[in-house]
Parts: sequence; C-alpha cells; structure tokens
Amino acid sequence: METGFLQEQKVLEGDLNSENSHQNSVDFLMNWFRKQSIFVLAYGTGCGAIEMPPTFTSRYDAERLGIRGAATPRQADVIIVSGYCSYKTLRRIIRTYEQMSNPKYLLALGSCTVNGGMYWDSYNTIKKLEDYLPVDMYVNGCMPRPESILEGFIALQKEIGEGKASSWQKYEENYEFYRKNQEAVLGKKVEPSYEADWYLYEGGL
Amino acid sequence: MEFSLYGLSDIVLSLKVTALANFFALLIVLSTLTVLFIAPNYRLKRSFYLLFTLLVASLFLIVYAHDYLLFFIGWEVMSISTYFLLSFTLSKEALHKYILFAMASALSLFVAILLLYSTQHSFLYEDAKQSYLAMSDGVQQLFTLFMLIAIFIKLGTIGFHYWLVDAYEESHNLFTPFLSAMLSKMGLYALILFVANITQATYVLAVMGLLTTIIATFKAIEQESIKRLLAYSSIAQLGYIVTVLSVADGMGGALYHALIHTLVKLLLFINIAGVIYVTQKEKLSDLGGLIYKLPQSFVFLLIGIIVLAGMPPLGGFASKFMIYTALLDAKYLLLLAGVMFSSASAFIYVYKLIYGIYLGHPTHKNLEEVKEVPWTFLAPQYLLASLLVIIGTFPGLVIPYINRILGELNLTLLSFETIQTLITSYAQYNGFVVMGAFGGIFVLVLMMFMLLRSKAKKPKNRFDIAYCAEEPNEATHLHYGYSMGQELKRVGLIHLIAKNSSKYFYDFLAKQMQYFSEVVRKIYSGNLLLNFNIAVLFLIILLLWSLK
Amino acid sequence: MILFDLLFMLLVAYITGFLYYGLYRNITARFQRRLGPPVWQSFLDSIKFFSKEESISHGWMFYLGPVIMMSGAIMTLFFIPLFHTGESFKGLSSYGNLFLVLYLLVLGALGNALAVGASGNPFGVMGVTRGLSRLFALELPFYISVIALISVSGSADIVCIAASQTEWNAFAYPLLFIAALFSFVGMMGQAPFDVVGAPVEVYSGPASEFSGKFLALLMSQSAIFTFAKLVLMVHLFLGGASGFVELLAKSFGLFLFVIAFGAMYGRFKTPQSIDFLLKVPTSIAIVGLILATWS
Amino acid sequence: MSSTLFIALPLLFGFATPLLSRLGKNALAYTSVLMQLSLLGLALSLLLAHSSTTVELISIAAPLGISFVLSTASLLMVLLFTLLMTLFSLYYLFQRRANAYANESKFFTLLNMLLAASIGLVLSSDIFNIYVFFEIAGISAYILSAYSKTALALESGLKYLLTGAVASIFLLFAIVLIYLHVGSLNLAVIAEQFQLLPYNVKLLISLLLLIGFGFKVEVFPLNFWVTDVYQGSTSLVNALFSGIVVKAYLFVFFHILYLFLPQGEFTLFLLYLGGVSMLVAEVAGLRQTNLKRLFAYSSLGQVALIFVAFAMQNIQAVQAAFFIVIAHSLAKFMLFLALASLEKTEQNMHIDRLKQIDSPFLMVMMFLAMLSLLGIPLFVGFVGKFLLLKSLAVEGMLTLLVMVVVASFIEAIYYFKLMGYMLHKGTRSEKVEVSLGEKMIFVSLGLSLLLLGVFPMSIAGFLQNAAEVLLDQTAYITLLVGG
Amino acid sequence: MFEFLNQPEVIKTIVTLGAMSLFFVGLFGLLTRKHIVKVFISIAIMESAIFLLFIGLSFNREKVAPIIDATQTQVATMNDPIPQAMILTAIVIGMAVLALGVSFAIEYYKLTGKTEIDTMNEMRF
Repeated sequence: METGFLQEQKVLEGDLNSENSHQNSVDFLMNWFRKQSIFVLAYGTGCGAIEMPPTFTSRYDAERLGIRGAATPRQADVIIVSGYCSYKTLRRIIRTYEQMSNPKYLLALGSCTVNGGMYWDSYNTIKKLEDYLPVDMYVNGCMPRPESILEGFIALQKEIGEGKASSWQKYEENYEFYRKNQEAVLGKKVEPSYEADWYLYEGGL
Repeated sequence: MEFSLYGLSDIVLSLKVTALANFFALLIVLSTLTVLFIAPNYRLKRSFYLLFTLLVASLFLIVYAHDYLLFFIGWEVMSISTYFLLSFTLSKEALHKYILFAMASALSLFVAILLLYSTQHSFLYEDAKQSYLAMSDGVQQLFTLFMLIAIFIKLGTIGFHYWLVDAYEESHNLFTPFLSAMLSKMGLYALILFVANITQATYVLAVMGLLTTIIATFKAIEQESIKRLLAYSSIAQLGYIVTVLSVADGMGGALYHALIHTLVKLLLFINIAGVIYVTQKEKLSDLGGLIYKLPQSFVFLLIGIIVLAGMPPLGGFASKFMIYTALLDAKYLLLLAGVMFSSASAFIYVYKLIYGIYLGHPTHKNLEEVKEVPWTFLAPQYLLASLLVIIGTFPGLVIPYINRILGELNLTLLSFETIQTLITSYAQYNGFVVMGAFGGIFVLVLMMFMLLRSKAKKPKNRFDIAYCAEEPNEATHLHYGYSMGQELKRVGLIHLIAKNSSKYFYDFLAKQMQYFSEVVRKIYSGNLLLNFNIAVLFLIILLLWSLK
Repeated sequence: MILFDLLFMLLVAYITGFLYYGLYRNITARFQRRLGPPVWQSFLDSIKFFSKEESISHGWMFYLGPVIMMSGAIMTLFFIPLFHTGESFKGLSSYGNLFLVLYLLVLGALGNALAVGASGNPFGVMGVTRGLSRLFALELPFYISVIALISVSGSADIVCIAASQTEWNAFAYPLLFIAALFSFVGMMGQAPFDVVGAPVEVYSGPASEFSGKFLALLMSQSAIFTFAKLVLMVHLFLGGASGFVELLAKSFGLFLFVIAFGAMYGRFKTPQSIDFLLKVPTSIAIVGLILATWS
Repeated sequence: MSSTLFIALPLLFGFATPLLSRLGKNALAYTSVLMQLSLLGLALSLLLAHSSTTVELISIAAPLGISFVLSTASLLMVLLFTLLMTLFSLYYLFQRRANAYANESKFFTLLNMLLAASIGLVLSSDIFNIYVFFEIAGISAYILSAYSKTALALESGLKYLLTGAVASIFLLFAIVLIYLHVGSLNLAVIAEQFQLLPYNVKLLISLLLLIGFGFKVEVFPLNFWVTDVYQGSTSLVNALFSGIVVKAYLFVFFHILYLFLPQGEFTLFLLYLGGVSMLVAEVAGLRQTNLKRLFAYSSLGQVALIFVAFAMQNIQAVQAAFFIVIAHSLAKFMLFLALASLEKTEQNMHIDRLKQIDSPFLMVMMFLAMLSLLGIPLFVGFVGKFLLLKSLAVEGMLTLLVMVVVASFIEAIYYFKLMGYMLHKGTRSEKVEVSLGEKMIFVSLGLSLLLLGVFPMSIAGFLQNAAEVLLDQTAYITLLVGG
Repeated sequence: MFEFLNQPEVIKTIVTLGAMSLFFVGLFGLLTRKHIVKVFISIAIMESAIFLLFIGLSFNREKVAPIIDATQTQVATMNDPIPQAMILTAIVIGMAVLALGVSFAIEYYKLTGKTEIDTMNEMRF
C-alpha cells in the first residue's frame, strides 16, 4: 500500500483513464497522446501565478501527470489566465493565445475570470474572460491552491481525452464575436495589428 | 625555355611549364574568367581593363617563371598593377598602406633572391637548394627571414595583414574576388616554391600558421563589414595552408586547400558583389532578410559557407581532412588541435555572414523591394558551386593531378584508389557515400515529414514571432545576430586577441619613423654656418680616422 | 543487408534515445525529490507534437532546418558503428572516419541555426549565438582528447580505436577522459553548459519559434543524436561494445553520470563557460595529450 | 677636332646669343634647338664611327698642352648631356614661358656655358682644366640658380656660391699639392707617379679631393646646400642640375679616383659614405611637403646610389652606375619638366596641390618617372638597381645591400605618398594645359624609360664597354703618356 | 745677419707656415663670422693662402724668369711657368666668383635686409 503522494498519483491516474466515446480510432489515439502530454505556457498573467511554481515543482510535481512548462507560445498547449486580467494584460494574452498552435486550451483561475471578482468595478480590468477568449476550464478559489489547479488540469485532460475540449474551434467559428468584444475594450486599433492568420488562411508551405 | 636577360650572359633565366605552374595557371584562368563575367555590370574605365590584363600577365609570369629573377619581376609588376587597380576605389590611407606593404614584400624578396644569388650565382630554382646550403648560418637565417617576410606579407599572415583587410574592404567589388582568390595565392605559390625547393622552416611556419588561423578567425568574428569579415576569413584559410606546409607531407593538403579556397572565395566574393550590387549596402547591420528576395544567391552563399567551414559533404571537408591527416602524420598533435579549434570557431563568423545578409529581418525599407541579382552574377556562381559539389562528391578527382605535382617536386605521393575516396594512412573518407547518404536521408526525412498530418502554416507578416507576448513593429530592433560574437570579448583570452592589433605596432613604427625623419632633416637646416662647421668637423674626423 | 542494418540502428537509436530521455527526466525528478513523469513521457510528448493540428513555418529555410538537423543526427548515427566487433551493425563507418563524425556532430545544429535565423526570432538567434560561441570552447578539449587517441591507436577509424583498447582508454588515459567528459556534458546540453536553450533567459533559445511537428522532429532527433553521441563516447573511451547489453550498460552508465553531473550544478553564463572550458578542461587535455603521446 | 667641338660650339653659341636674339622673337629658341641637335648628331655620329679611345691635344708648346680624351665612357656622358640639352631646348621652345626668363639671351649664354663646362669636365684629362671647368660650371650654375632674382632664388644662389667657392678652394689646394709633388697636371702622369708619394701626402691629397668634390657630388655631410638650391631655383633649371651637372661631377670624381686615389679601406669608406648618404637623404625627405625640395632629397638619394655603384669599382657595378645615371637623369629630368609644366601659377608647389590639378597626362608621365626612380621592373631604373645590388650581393656586402634596400623602401614611402595625392578621388579644379610639343617630349622620355627597361640589352654592351674603359687605368695611362 | 733666410729650405718653411696660418685664419673666419662680407673676405684669405703657398714653393731663387729670348734658351735654368699661369687663372676665377657673390649679396640685402648668413634660412628642412 503506497502512501503519501504515491497514493495520490494512483488516484489521479485512475481518474484519467476513464473511457470515452464518439471518436474514431485515430482521433482517440491523438487525443490520448494530447491528454498525456500537456505543455503549459509559463506566463503569469495575474496574482494567481504565485500558485503555479509550487504546482510544477517538487511539492506537487505536475510533471508526473505529463504536465510541464513551456517557454514560448509556439510550444504550449495550455495557457493559464491566472486571476484578474487588466486590459494591458489582455492584449498580451490575446496575442499569445493566437500564437499558440492548434489544438490549444485555456485554463482560467479564480473568480475574477468569471465575473471580475473583487475587481468587479475596476476601470481597467475585464470582467468576464469568456467574452474575449474561449475558456476550457475554470478553477475556482481565490486563489486556487495547487491541489485545485491539478484538479483542474486533470479535468481538462479528461475532456481532451474525450475530445470535448474544443474551445480553439469555438474561437475560430465565432471570431467576429470575440474580435468585437476585444476591440470594444482595447480600442479600434487593437493590437495585435496582424490579423489572425487562420482567419485569412492562405495555405502553408 | 632558357634565355639570358639584359644582355648579361651570367644571368640565366628560364620559363618552364611544370605541373605546379599549370595548377596555378588553371586557377588564374578560372578566376579571370569568372571575374570578367560579372564585369559588364559595372561601368569601368578602359584603363582598368588594361591594368587588369597587365596583372593577369604578371601572374602568368610568376607562375611560369622558373627562376627567381623572373619571379621577382612578375611579383613587382603584380604589386604595382594591383596598386593602380586598387587606386580606383581605395581611400588614400588604405592605398598607401597597401603599397608600403607590397613594396616591403617586394624588396625583401629582392634581398632574399640576391642572397640566394650571392653564393652560386644562379637564380634558377634547381640551384636554389645548393645556393642555400652554401650560405653561412647567419646568412641562411637572414635569407629565410627576408623570404618569409615577403611571402607573409602577400599571404597576409597575422602581423603582416595590416594592409590586406582595408584593401579587401575598399577594393572594387569586381576586383575583390580576384584579390582574394589569386593574389594571395601567389604568396602561397612562393611559399610552396620556398618549401619545396629550399627549406622547410618548420617551426616558423607552424607557429605563424597557427597564430594566423586562430587570431584571424576571432578577428573575423568581430567584423561588421562583409568584406572585412571575408578578408579575415581569407587570412585564416591561408593560415591553414601555412600550417600544413610546415610538415613534411603537407604539400598535398596545401594544394588541395588552395584549390578549394580559390573556388570558395571566388564564389563568396561574387555572391557578396551581387548582394552589394542590388542593395548598395556593405555592412551586415544594414542588410538582412534577403533570403526570399535572392533565393538563388542564398543557396550559393550557403554552399560557400559550408565549404568555408569545412563541413561535409562538400569539398571543404575533403581539403580539411587532408590537412588534418597530414598534421597527424607528422605528430603535430597540438598544432592539429589548434587548427581544428579555429576551424570550429569559424562557424561563428560563417553563420554571422549568412545571417546578417540573408536571414533575420530586413533592416531597411528598400531591402524589401530588391530583386534577384542579374544572371551575370549567378552564372559564375553556378559553375563554382557545382565544381565544389563535384569535388565534395568525388574528392579523389583531383588527387592524380596533385600527385603529378608532388611527383615533380619529389615528394611522397598521395594514395589514390577511386575518385570517390580520399585515403590517408590514418583513415579514409568516401565522399560519394557521405554525399549519397546525406542526400538520401535528407530526402527520406523530408518526404516523411511532409506527409505528416499537421498543416504548416505561414504567418501573415514577419512580425508574427514569439516575442514575449509583445508586438514588435518596424521600429523594433529584431535583426540581432549581425553583432554576433561581441560577447566573446568578455572572455579574457579572446579579449586579448580582440583588443590588440598590429595597427598599434605599425602606428608606433610610423610615428617613430616620423620623429626620426624630423630629427634627421634638421641637418638640412638652411644655416650655412652650421653646415660649414659640420663639414669641417667631418674633415677633422676623417683626418683623425686615417691617421690612427 | 546494409539497409536493414541502418534501419535497425535507427530503430535502436530511436527507442533507446527516448527511453534514455524518459529516464533522464525521471532521474532528474528523483534528484529533486519528486516522482517525475513515466519513462515514456518524452515519446508521448513527441507524438503529441506530431499530432498537432498546425505548426507555424516561416518559409522554406525554416521548414528545412529541422529536417537538416534530423538528417545530421541520422548521419552521425550511421557513421558510428554500434559494435566494434563482428560484421553487422557497422553502419557506414567504413566509409567515414572520426574527423567526419566530429564534423557531423555539429552539422545538424548549424543547419538548424539557419532555420532559426530564417524564423526572424531574435531570441532564437540569441540562443544560436550562445551555442556557437560556446561551441568552439566546448570542442577544443574534446578535439585534443580525440587527437591523442587517434595518435595513440594509429588510426582515425572508430572501429580501430575501439578495438585497440586493451584496457579502457578511460583508465589508460584518465586525463583525456576527464577533459572529454567536460565537453561531453556540454554537448549533451547539460548544466553547467546549458546556457543555449535557457528558457527563462532567452525564451528557450533556438527552439523558441518551433512548434508542432517541427518541435516533434527536433525532439526525435535529439533522442537519436543523444544515443549516437553516447555510442561514440563508449567506443572512444569505454572499450567499445560487442553486444547490445554491453553497449546499453556502458552508454547508460555514461548517461547516468552526465545527468547526475547536470543535476548537481548550476548554469554558467556564456563567457563563463567559454572561459572555464578554455582554461580547465583544455589544460587537462593538453597535459593528458602530452602524457599519452610522450615517448 | 671633334671632341673639342663639344666644348667650343656651345661656348661659341653662348657668347653669340646677344647677336642671335636680335634676329627675331623666337630666333634664339630655334637656333638653340638647331645647335643642340647638331651637337647630338655629332655625338651620335661619333658613337657610330667610334672604335677606340681618342686623345685630342690643343698644344701650347711641345710638353704643354690641353688634352681631351674621348673614350666610350666620356662619349656616353656627352651623349646623355647633349640629348638632355636637346630635349630641354625643345621643351623651352614649346613651352613659351618668355615672361619667366625676360632676358633670354643671358639665359641661353649661361645654359651653354653650363653645357660646355659639363662636357669639358667629362672630357678633360688635365687636372687644372678640370678645375677651370669646375668653376665655369659652378659660376653658370650659381647665376642660373639665382636667375629669377627673388629672395628665395638669391638665397639659393648665395648658398650655392658660398659652398662652391669653399669647394673650389679645397680642390685648388689638392691640385697645388699634386703639382708640387708630381710636377705635372696630366692625369695620366699623376696616376703613374702618385703611388710613389709618401703616405701622408697621399692621404692629405685624397681628403682634400674628397672634400672638394664631396660638396659637388652631394655626399652626406657636405650636401646640405643641395635641397636649398633646388628649392630656390626654378624647376627648369633643376632639371639641368640633376640631369647634367651632378652627373658630370660624379663622373669626373670617380674618373680621378680610379686613376690615382688609394684603394682598399678608402674605397670601403666611400661605399659606406654613399650608403649613409642615401639613408639620410631618404629619411630626411620622408616628411617633406614642398615638391621641389622633395625631389631634391630624392636626387640626393639617387646620387648617393650612383656614388655607391661607382665606388664598388668593378665592371658590373660601374655598368650599373651608368644605368642608374641614365635612368635617374631621364626620370628626374622628366619630373622636373613636369613640375615646370604644373608650376604655371605658383613657384613652390605644396604636395596638397597635386590633389587639385587636373591633368591625367602629366600624372601618368610622372607615374612613369617615379616608378622608374623606384626601380620597378619594366623600367630602366630597375636594371641599374638590380645590377648594383647583384654585384653587392656577389661581393658579399650584405650590410650595404640592406642599407640600399631600406633606403629604397623609404624612398618608396614618399613617392607613393605623392602618387596617393595624385590618385586622390575628388573634384579637381586646376586644369593644366599641355601643348602637343610638350606631350611629345614627355612621351619620348617615358617611352625611353620603358623601352630601355624592357630592352636594356640594347645599351648594355655599350655601357659595359664604357665601364671597362673607365676602370682600365693602365690603358688610359699608356694612351696619354706612352702613346 | 738674416743670411740664413736665403736658404731655400728656410724660405720654403716660412712660406709654408705663413700660407698655412693664413689659410687657417681664413678657415676660422669662415667658420665663425656671420656677416656675409666677412665670409667672403675669409674665403678670399683662404684662396690667397693657397696662391702664396703655390707660388712660394714653386719659385726658385736660383733660376731665372721663364722667358725665352736670344740669351735665355736653357729651359732647365728657368723657373717653372705653369704655377704662375695657374695662379693667374685661379685669381681671375676667384675674383669673378667673389664679385658675383657680392652682387648676389647686395641684391639679397635689397630684397630682405639680411646680411648674416645664419639668418638666411628662409628655406629649411
């Protein structure tokens, strides 16, 4: 009988391996791989970033679940919006999100991303992240402890494995909506000045 | 063909067709043709062509001369015609620097050959060895000193390279390829003659060669001007040859590398000439991002730098391999390590070169509007690049020719089996297999890679890069690598190389010379009284001296 | 037959490489008192990246970069024999030599550097700059050691060098081995010489612009390349290998040492690492060379 | 009779100039050309008809007389002088600078006196005659130097005169001593008996001769006046000074030296004296910015080179010396004429002005002359320098060889500095017109430099013959005394 | 009383010593005097010293003047005429040179006002 974090590991892995349906075998395989390997952009957008280092280091060791940090958006699968999000940060988050390659997922921490939280009447923070970027998973708490974040990741992994986590497709489908909201906050000459490339896709190499 | 000069029966001169001479003559023909190919792009005066013809003629004279007097005459004519060719573009200071070194080279060669003549009364190459042996020890050293100074100045060996870099940088773009490919080779030819005919000044060559390769490489890394960078690279490459000539069986490697270096420097300088022709910019910091504007040029420069860095599978590796095994054979292990070290350091400037010009971001608006260089620039590059690829694939191809030269010089022949392989006592190398394997693997990997499901999409503009979530724009400084290598100066040993320059020495020398002149010309003070006194003093001294 | 051999070598290298990488992550985790990912985690990562829906390419040079790097790794592998005895699994080593391998070791990295340059990402170029600056210092002790070995064994053929060892070169010439190990740690991208891809400082350096399948390819080549380098070291210093068990044991031992070394030390800055490499390991190597060849 | 003509004709013409100038505006220039041409023709005909050394005696009484010896060597010098004078007259004719020489007839008188004296120096075999021609050449040179009567010209004339006077005193002293001991003025007689004299007398005479001629042949501590004189005089006159006068003095000095001065250590001393002169002159010239003065320093260096070559005292070196004499005379003559053409507005040219001048033709010609002076192959300067250095090497005088080469290098520094100024890229404001006649002269001089450089064998035999004759002491003595 | 002075050796010694001292006086003047005219005078003194020396040493009291007429036909008993001829020539030349020099000096003085030779260094270095 394992004790301590070894036992916890077992519980979490058991949760991961639940069966899923409505996918063909290739998709299933792909999603299984995606689920097993999650690269999280090391980008602290708000106060909740303080909880991320313990999550990824020795105490909580997210790597045992295949979750590890990535420095650049090009390599990341998940971006964590950790708490309140000022306009200034939003601009960066949007750019980073658009630079990540599909499939990509967004994990939002804390109540501030849901409804503004304690910044509900702030003049320079957004209230509802959903209006600007699609969110795959919310993790509640102010701030969520690393356990909660791990919980959130596991839930995300589960959704990925089942093929349900498809916010990136939602973003592409409803781009005008998101774009309008973004421009409403960030102004007409909203950065990024380039257009989302898949939107005007011209073919690859 | 033997004849005498100046109606003096005691001087026998001779022109002779030898395999060595043919080898260099071939290089001259190749360089001349390729360089003339790009000439129509420039508006040049007729006198330029006249002088160029004179230069080429003098090169042929140097190569086919079979005695040191004709050789010297060719050498001087080469220096002077080069002077006037350089005068079309060089600044006054650079020009003066060039000619002073050229004259110093010519005059020390003159002294050397006269010393040679003084014992056996012959300038012929065949008698050189005997003449040398007939000298006393001190004169032998003096002779070697003068001869090597002459050669080193032409080669631009470190310490004697002060003129070379400026001359290369400021010379006409048409002329730089020739300067690097041919004129420095004449120094090499002199060195080969010296080593083969007279004596192998082992330690001097080894030390100078090694210092040259290492110092020039690190100097090249510092440069921001393309032509300066390539000039230092030329110096370093010739340093390899000087090093390898210090060992007994190094001649094969030296000749091989001379061939490769000629081809690659022609290729690189013509490429650079093309880039400068279309962009009018000569600094790495003013260029950048040209890869999609000048794709063909990019590929040729790529081939050039692969050869320059000595990377397999192209010809550069074959010659480096010959050099390494020659040094290994002679058990000059630390020397070999030093040469390999500088060869590894060369990657930096090689990358800096291609990055600064073709990769990264364009630094000026008008760089985004340039077109591919004219075909007159591309055609010689096609020729040279294909030659380099062929030599890389069949590295044994030139061995029979080199063997013919070696046989003529009574040196150990290189072993030769098939044209695909290079065989030395330590190892063999099959260029065909390496090239084939690389090509095959590359194609297979590429095909499999392209079959992958993942779409490769292209960003809409060049500012879409991962930049710490910031949005760069026109004003952002994105072209970074052209100043590559600056941080190396923080390393103590390299700082030592970067900080010091022969410039300080020569400036010091010039200043002292001027002071000296200032003192000496006080004699001509215009004061008759003083001078009469001096004259009488002279008379008295003479009297005392003769009465002693 | 040779094609089969090559394919087999590739397979072995691929599997072993990923295995080693998994073990590397696991063992490093243990050093840090955590559990670490499963052994096959690196493989999963690479397949995940292969299966990304899209990947960003900055033009054809960028596209070709990882391919060149992969080709370089495979070339390196092919020109190093797996075993120094027997007929099979020699790869193409009879057509090449140690000098060729030394150059092939950097071929891929240079090819990739072009791609990084073409991407236009200044952080990538910063990484490349660091890498190239460090490269020559890194190579010098290794070169000296290798030259000494070639000179001692009288051949630049890897098989001959491996076969000529009556006792392991590592014990016969300990100074050379120590110097070469310093370089080897750097070549494996381990601390204290891992400044090239430092994620926090230069945004993961050369890799910063690679996404999706490009990154996956880079990961795969890294696995193959690691294995190739380990085999080279085994042949040069650890008496070679005549069977899989011996090869794996020796190479894993070496690998273990390298990662342990890497886990224990902090990171040198670029000039620091150059300075260190040019002073300490180079001096050791020179002394070693003199001792080895003095006669 | 013919060799006397070389002296008589110019003198005659010189003193007839006041009459000739009455004939018309350009009569003097044209007749001068004619006269020089006839002299040249005479010299050429002598060259063609010439077989062996001839002596010509103007007798006064049976044992006394003035004798001229026309050997191959002296014929060579005469040819050179007449050729240069011809070119000079032609240049004068074409250039038409009447305002610079207001009193043309006097100028021509002096020119012809100079020529006659120079030729006289070369031909005389009588030491007192040498003294007389020495003085005549001197006086005409002083006046020519001070001719324009500006402060600079007068200063240079005065300096020239003072040094010349002192030199002549020493020479006269030497001659007096010689006569007192030998009792004859004939060079051959002196040569026969000189070796019998006591050592101290020989020494004193040698030193006095060295000092006397040393001023004129411009060796190191005695050449301080040269640069001032060149700077103060006009370029036209300088062309003659460096082309003719110095060469005559050099020739006669070494002629005397070969005949009766002590050998051995003294020769070695002369060699090193020449080497040091050359080095000092070139070093001193390094920072010079006044063109005329710069060329003067260069002349000093070149003359010292000739000095070394003559002092070597073997056939090859003397042949080399003749080559350098020819090369230097032609090239310096050309340079000074070019300078005269450039100096239309300003007398003392600063080298900076070379940047302004727009005259490709003159530039090219000056390049040719300078390259020849520097001893670049394909030019005649190289042949001389090469032969000299070769014989130095063969004799094993390596120190001297290195000295000469170093001096050549220093000379190259400032000549190439000049060329750098001439090649300067930028706008050139001063256009210099060069008439067709002038061009012809320059081209012929330049071509001769090139042709002699490429085909030196055409004159090498002649020069070797001249060298042999000059060195052959016994033949000279038998010719004059025994014959 | 001064009969011994008639001895040729004594005469020659006196002449030599006298001429040489004159020469050195001139030389001293040449080397130390700055005024141009004094320099010319020094030169003239030096010249005269040599003339004296020559004439003094070549003249023989025993012999007669070298004039050939009806009575004098023996060349052997005549004094050598050449020194006198030479010295006459030299005096003429020396005179001419000095006259020329003085005329230069006058012209120069008119132009610049300088009389000292050490200040005549408009051209130097």
